[in-house]
Amino acid sequence: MSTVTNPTTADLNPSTREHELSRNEKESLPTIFEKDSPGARAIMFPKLDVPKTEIPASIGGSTPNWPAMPQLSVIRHYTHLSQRNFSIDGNFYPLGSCTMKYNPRINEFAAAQPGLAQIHPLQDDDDLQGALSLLYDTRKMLEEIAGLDEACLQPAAGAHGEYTALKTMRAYYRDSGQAQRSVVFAPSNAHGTNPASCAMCGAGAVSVKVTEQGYTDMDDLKRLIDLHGPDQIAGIMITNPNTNGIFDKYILEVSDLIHQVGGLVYLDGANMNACLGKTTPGLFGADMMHYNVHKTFSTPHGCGGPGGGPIVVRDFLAPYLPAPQIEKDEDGRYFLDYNRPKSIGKVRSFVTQFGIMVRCWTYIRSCGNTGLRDVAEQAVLNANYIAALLKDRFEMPFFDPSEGRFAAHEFVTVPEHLLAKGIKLDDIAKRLLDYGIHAPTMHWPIINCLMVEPTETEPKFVLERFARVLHQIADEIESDPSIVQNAPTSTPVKRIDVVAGDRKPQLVWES
Amino acid sequence: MSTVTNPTTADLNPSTREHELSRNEKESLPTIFEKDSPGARAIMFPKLDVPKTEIPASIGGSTPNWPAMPQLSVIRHYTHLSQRNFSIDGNFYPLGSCTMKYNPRINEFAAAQPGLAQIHPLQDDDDLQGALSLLYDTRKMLEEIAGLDEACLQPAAGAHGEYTALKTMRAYYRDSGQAQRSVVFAPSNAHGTNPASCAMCGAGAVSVKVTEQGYTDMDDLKRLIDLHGPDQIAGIMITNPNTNGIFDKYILEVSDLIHQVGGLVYLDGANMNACLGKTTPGLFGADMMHYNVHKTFSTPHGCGGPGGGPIVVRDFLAPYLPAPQIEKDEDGRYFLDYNRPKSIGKVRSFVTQFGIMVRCWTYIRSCGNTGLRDVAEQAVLNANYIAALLKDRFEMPFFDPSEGRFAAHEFVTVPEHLLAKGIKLDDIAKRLLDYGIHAPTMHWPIINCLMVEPTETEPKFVLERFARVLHQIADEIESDPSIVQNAPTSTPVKRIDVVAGDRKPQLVWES
Amino acid sequence: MNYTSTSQAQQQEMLATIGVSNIDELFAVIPDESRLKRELDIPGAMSELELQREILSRAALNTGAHTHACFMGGGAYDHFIPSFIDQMISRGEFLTAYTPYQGEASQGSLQAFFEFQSQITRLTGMEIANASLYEGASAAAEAVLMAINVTNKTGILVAETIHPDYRKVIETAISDLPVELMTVPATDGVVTPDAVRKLADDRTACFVQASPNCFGLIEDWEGCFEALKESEKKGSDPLAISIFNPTACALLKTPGDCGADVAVGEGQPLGIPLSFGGPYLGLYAAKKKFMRKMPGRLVGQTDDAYGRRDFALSHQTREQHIRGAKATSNVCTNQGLLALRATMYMTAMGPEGIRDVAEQSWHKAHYAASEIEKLEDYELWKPGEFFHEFAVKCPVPAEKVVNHGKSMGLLPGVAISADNYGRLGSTNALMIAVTEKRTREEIDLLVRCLKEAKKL
Amino acid sequence: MNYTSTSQAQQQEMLATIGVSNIDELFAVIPDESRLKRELDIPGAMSELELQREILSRAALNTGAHTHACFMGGGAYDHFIPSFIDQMISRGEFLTAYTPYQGEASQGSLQAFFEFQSQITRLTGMEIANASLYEGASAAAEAVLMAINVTNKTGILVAETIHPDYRKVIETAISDLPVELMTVPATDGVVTPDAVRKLADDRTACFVQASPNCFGLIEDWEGCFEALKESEKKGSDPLAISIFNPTACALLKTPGDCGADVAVGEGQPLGIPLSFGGPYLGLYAAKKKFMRKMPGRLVGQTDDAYGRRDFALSHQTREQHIRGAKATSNVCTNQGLLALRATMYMTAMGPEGIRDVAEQSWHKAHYAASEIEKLEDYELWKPGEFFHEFAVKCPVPAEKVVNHGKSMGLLPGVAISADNYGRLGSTNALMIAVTEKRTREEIDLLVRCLKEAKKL
Ligand SMILES: Cc1ncc(COP(=O)(O)O)c(C=O)c1O
Ligand SMILES: Cc1ncc(COP(=O)(O)O)c(C=O)c1O
Repeated sequence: MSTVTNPTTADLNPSTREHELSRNEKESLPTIFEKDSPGARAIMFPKLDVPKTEIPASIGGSTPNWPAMPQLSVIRHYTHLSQRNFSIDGNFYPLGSCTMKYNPRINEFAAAQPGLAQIHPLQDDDDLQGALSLLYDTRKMLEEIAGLDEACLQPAAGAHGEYTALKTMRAYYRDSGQAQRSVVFAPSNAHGTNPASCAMCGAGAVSVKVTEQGYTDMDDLKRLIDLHGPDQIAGIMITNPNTNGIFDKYILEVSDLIHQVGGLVYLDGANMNACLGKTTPGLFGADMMHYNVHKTFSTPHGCGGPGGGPIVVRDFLAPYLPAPQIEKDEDGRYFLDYNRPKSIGKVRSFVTQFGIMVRCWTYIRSCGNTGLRDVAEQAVLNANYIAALLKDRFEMPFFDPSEGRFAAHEFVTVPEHLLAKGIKLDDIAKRLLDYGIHAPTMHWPIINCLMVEPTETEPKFVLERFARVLHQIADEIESDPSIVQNAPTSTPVKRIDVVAGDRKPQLVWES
Repeated sequence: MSTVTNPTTADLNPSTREHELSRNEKESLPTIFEKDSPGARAIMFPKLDVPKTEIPASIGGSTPNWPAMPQLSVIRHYTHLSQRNFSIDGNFYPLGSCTMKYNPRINEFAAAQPGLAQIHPLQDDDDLQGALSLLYDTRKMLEEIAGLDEACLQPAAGAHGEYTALKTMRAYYRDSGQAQRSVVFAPSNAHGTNPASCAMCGAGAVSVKVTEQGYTDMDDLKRLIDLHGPDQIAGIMITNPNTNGIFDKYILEVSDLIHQVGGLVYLDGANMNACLGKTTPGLFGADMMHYNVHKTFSTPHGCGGPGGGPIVVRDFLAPYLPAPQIEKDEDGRYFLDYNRPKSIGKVRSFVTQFGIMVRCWTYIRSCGNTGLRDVAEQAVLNANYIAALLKDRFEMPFFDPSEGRFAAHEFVTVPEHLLAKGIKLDDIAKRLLDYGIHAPTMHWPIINCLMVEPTETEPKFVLERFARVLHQIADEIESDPSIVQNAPTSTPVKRIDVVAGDRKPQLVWES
Repeated sequence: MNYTSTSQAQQQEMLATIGVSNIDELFAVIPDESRLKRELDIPGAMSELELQREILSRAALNTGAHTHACFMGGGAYDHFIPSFIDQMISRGEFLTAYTPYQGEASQGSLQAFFEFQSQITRLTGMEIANASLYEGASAAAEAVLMAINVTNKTGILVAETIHPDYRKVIETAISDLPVELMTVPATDGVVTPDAVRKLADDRTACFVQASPNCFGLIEDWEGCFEALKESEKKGSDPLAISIFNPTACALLKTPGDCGADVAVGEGQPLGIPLSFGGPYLGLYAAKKKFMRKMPGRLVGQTDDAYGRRDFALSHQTREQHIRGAKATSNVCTNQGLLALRATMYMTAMGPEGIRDVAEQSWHKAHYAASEIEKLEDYELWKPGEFFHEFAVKCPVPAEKVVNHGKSMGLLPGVAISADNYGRLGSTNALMIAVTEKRTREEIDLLVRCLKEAKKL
Repeated sequence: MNYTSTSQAQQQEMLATIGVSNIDELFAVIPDESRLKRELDIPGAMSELELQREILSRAALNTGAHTHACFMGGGAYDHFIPSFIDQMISRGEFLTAYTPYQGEASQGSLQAFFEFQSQITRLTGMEIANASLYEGASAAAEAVLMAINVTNKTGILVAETIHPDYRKVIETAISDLPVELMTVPATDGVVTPDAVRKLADDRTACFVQASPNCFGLIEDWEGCFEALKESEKKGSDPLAISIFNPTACALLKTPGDCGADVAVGEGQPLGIPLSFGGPYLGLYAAKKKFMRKMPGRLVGQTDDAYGRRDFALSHQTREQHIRGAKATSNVCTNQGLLALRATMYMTAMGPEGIRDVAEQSWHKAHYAASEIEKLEDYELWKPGEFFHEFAVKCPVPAEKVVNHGKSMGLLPGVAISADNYGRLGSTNALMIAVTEKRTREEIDLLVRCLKEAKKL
């Protein structure tokens, strides 16, 4: 509080000023709890136009407490906060596995239309034919792109999709007298959500080795099937292209093997951007999958969400999907079908992340059939191009054009040669921030790796600049490691002490 | 061009990187002419669905030429540009005479409604009753706030209002057999638009002295009336409170004198923020006036415009106003009245800056009658408060509470004591930028002055911080003038060489 | 329009650098039989002009709160949203940023989430809160899973009166786990402490109770949670899980006031558009002792290399990307932008503003209820206090009232029949929600609608 | 809600610091008889909730291009606007910044205006352009004033076929000046070089000609400007002032191609909503030699203290705040945000995109015209080439067609009667504009509308 109303020296030093921050401000920004304007109101309400009804003391509570602010201060606060973020709109954001592609503004236009943003989830189907038609179209298009039979739009994100699909899988097994099938394989480079989702579904996640070349280790998979017993196998969760940034050469062998023992193949669709129109999960053996529409279909990441995690399954699994399903009758009328007696139930209230599905529809219809294929091609070309520009200096275990081993839409590098100079991977990442480039994904799927995914929407010159910057950082490391060790220097705060934060956790404001 | 596709060292230096700029970037940002992505398209069109008609060679021309960009690059370009601006949303902006108050977002909501933003100016009145009702309300409220009889919403900004009013004035004189009246007085501290508007109307602007205390010099005015001859006097353009930041004590004497010789009093309403609900131009003798709705009524300045300059006049001048007028008939139907035979004609196409008037309506209705008065009171209180906090160190010719001489909604300071240290006024202004505060108005109405207008929407702590910062800058000047002489240091560019720009003008991109 | 921009000539240059002659070589690893050898069976590309047109025409097929005065609730409420939020949230720096893993490049979102967490704790009277989950019902399921994990017990007590969707989501969540769900029955539409006492025993992991409940009624959290805690004597230490409405928290006793261990809720009332049910905002607050067991992201205050305050993701070791199968939850992508909306809403409204919303909703709902009670043949279905939503027993099927309302420019409420409320429903029951947005005129029109519907 | 936030206690502190006891002391200087001693007779304050409601209900009373297929033009055209523009323009850093006098704090707007100026010169084929004037007609008036100033001559030649509003605005502008306006008469709807030749003499200051003109017809700028320049022989050096449509410039000969000295126009087609006629965008481009005589702000490229490129306002000595009565114009506040919209539009569309808009508008307008010509009793009113707007002579009063169209979901065009077109109008004349937004289906509906209207 005192920082707000009393002059302090910090307040008067241009480099630590408190209230009015230019966009070059590198200091802490006061929280809302430090900005009290007593009695201020940013929003007022009309006078009550009905008689009052007393609130019984037995149920009444007190008013919560945080500082009031005038509307101008509210606007400034969030304007200043926004200025302290990297974003796709401001920066190249080559986060592997996150598909940080351009988020088209027509998507936002669509979702904001009053006829879509102001409809209540419990209105009658007949009053929402426009909304339902968009969902139905989306469902059908997602089925087609998957090469599978029936989509469910309920899951709110990829992990939620995994969870929903595993629940569906288990319901199917229960219903078909195979309830004992509870072992789910996942390659050792699987995303953390895969085993975590298994755990939530009471399924044991068993890790399968990955070969040096980055593919599923078939021998290990066979060994594990034998170990657990074929009739215990529920299935495998596999990402393809996988998180090593390559199409799994053995994907058909894997799915055949799992199918042979009666298991199901689940495709983690995080990397569908490399598949669009070139292949479908259905064509490489998947029985179920999720999409991350916030990756593949351009819906914005919004500082962490919302996403959308629709799943698509083969016919025989469809009866177990959550209700309701979006259907269309013979007269072309759209309706929500709650009549799914074998359904696992629900995984959320209402129908879906509607606003996200509207954006997804808009994007898919914008690209169109061949446009989607071109997305995949350009995404893959862009990744390989950067890899080619860097490979002389940044070791890439899974990329070797001379042997015909190419990247999919992303690639992994483990810059051992640079790390040997005594720097940490973090140093490279933080130094990239100084060049206005967001760090790639780090330490996953391999310790000390950078996973780089440029996406298809970045122009060639951005890819080239990124490669040049990484070369320059390599130069810096070779000439004077302290440059990268002290990075970042141009962000609003210096290197953050995450460990300290975890030691003395302060998760809410304490004045 | 080369900066884009070819690596350059500048490109690789974090402090001069070219394409991907973090918000801390302090270097030049490439122009659109330097960002070519050959063949790229940010927007595509549907296939033509009608037969083609050949374009005759005699009239056909070539396609204009500038680089194409993908949508992502377009978004990044304008995002980066925006990050290089100060704004009310990000900064305290105490520009005297500009009334940089908070621009409420409900105003933007209003103007953006399709039912207001997508109506054509030539539609029939009956199809636009909502739009016309807003304009009619606005007209009536502006008349009431002026204490005058009839408003005209046509002028697009304050200067345009002056021009329209002077045209109206001259038409009135012509019509009443006094066409010879062409001398218009304006105090020497008048805004530049006043004499410039006179010139456009073929009226001679004659400057009237201002007293040491900042008021109109009555003796000089009398002298000038005699000099030019009472029957030559068209009127006076006066700003009240005036640009010295004070209510003109002699305003009634001035208007009486002008009226006595048959002239008209024009009120430059730039400073109406200090009058709202406390006084009206009608009450202090004005016959005509303009508003700057982008000042008084909170419509955004938008990097320089658009504004709105509606004028209000006394009854006997109304017949000469531009057509059309917005009227309401007995049945409550709104209509545009073009039937004004004595009208000066038109000063623009169509009716008005409609979107701006919608915002103006929204603001006035938001404040309400007493709320507007409170605006004036708080604006005046805020200005006097800052003046009081600074007066010991910053000379203020027109502010002396001990003698009952207060500021209106703004005040003027001439920091002679600091300038005597060898610094320039500019140095103080530029140093303020380093503290995230926009510079006040400079060198007007007096050479070497700062004119400070905080507006009513700034919370008290912002006013206090501003005063503290100015004291700190005074300290800096006294201890080490080079600090302010080298300012600004925290803006995207260093001190700009304006003179050089004028010497070798480059007004368009040359590649 | 797929937003790529690389020309064919550029592609050729790139291919040459890689050392291949065409793009398909890069896809060579895909087995032939896995290649899609036809075009996708979806329509061709559309221009933005066509998309705008198509979207507007689909949107025009829907009625909703933009065309009708909305008295529908049932978990989604038509509250006032300040105009600035849409504009602020569409700033690219918020809209298009990723999860704030790189703290130095994400101080904006981190600080906003920290403030969000702090506001949610103050609103609910709890000690800590996470930075969002998907939506209310799945947040409730997460709370139950945490309770199982924390207590190692198997008995899941659920008040009969939680919203049927929440119940379904909880049922699905525990369907593969070795636990048992038991319904705590309601009397007159609410659960009594005695009913809880009867079922809580040494196997009890938690008790879940919503207030307002699925009839809009205010439940006795305090009494019920106390009754629950008595089972400690029986050797269990069950968690009291409250499902709250954030607006109600500004007026009524909070979960914290009533001794809740975990408080979950749907954050939609905090400035989030109805949008046909999503994206919404799962709120999750708890006592501090559950910090390391909680699902979802947590932002903490920390320092940078110069010792200056900043913010960073905290306790990531709970999360799936570090802990895999042992994580407290599988959640990864959350509802960040909606949490931002909510914190903007809470900051702009201020506590007094949220209180205004709650009070006006209360008074208007009670005015509506009292006017409806005056109508012949209409009555409040359940006795007991309610907040801003109540069930009416109509003399005709509720559907009839709803349909009549539509013709009058109203969405009169949610018909809670067996279809959506199962055993709890009734063909003639209509749930009516009244927020601060409804005017007396609209309420009076609703009353007329009910009166007329009877005679149809 | 007036957006102030100072509490009474704070006010008291502030008053004490100033040394007064109440706010009215600060207003003491206002003479008693000048004080307003009553409340303003305007309604009381409204909350944002009420304002939203009221605005929506007023907006709902209007039909327009959002409800009807718009074939109206006459100076304002219903073109496609990319969705991102509204979102980008609402960023506070653009919306709430002032005129960029403080260059160091305004590089964003300065660079954008510089790019705008550069694009406008490339679009029009001119050498320099300013950073905006109020709108098209007043820009034309400014051009005439500059011509008077530059040439010191008194003869203002104006083509009969410029839009009547432009003519009125020019008339008003010169009404108090010692100059004379002469109309250059049209033949078949366009002005011929001969007609110009006849009137241009040693007193001629300028000649103003619009293409497309007020009938949508393309004028012979080239021939007419050449004819004008022949008056040089007679001892004058008059300015050729062209009024252009920016969309047409991407397809047809530009003012620069045709030898214009000054080119002015309405920038609304460049991404600016119809908005009942404003705020729009005055475009002003000229030959370089008029740099020091031009009205309006100019942004130039310059350097900072480190020699790095930046942008600053240039040639401010032309402007009123420096030069007062001797300024080139009185303009101060301009249409900055609209110039930003226009440059965003031009950048996003790219030259090819603007060309697409122009071509599609051309083809669709010509398709419409040819279908209408096939109708019995309808004909094009004027011969000659047109761009995207044309006048039709109807067998019935044009009002009748317009009214019939409304019932079909159309705004069929602008009826150009004596009311708005004076001598140039005709009761049966309808101006129809067809932009790229109109579909063949809509055009065919328009044709049906005309056909049916005849029989009503
Ligand atoms: C491979 C993979 N699987 C699953 C997920 C989880 O998806 P979500 O974050 O949408 O829950 C991710 C997200 O990063 C991922 O990369
Ligand atoms: C006193 C005064 N008069 C006139 C004007 C001109 O108004 P506008 O910029 O709206 O044309 C201004 C603007 O700054 C002003 O301060």
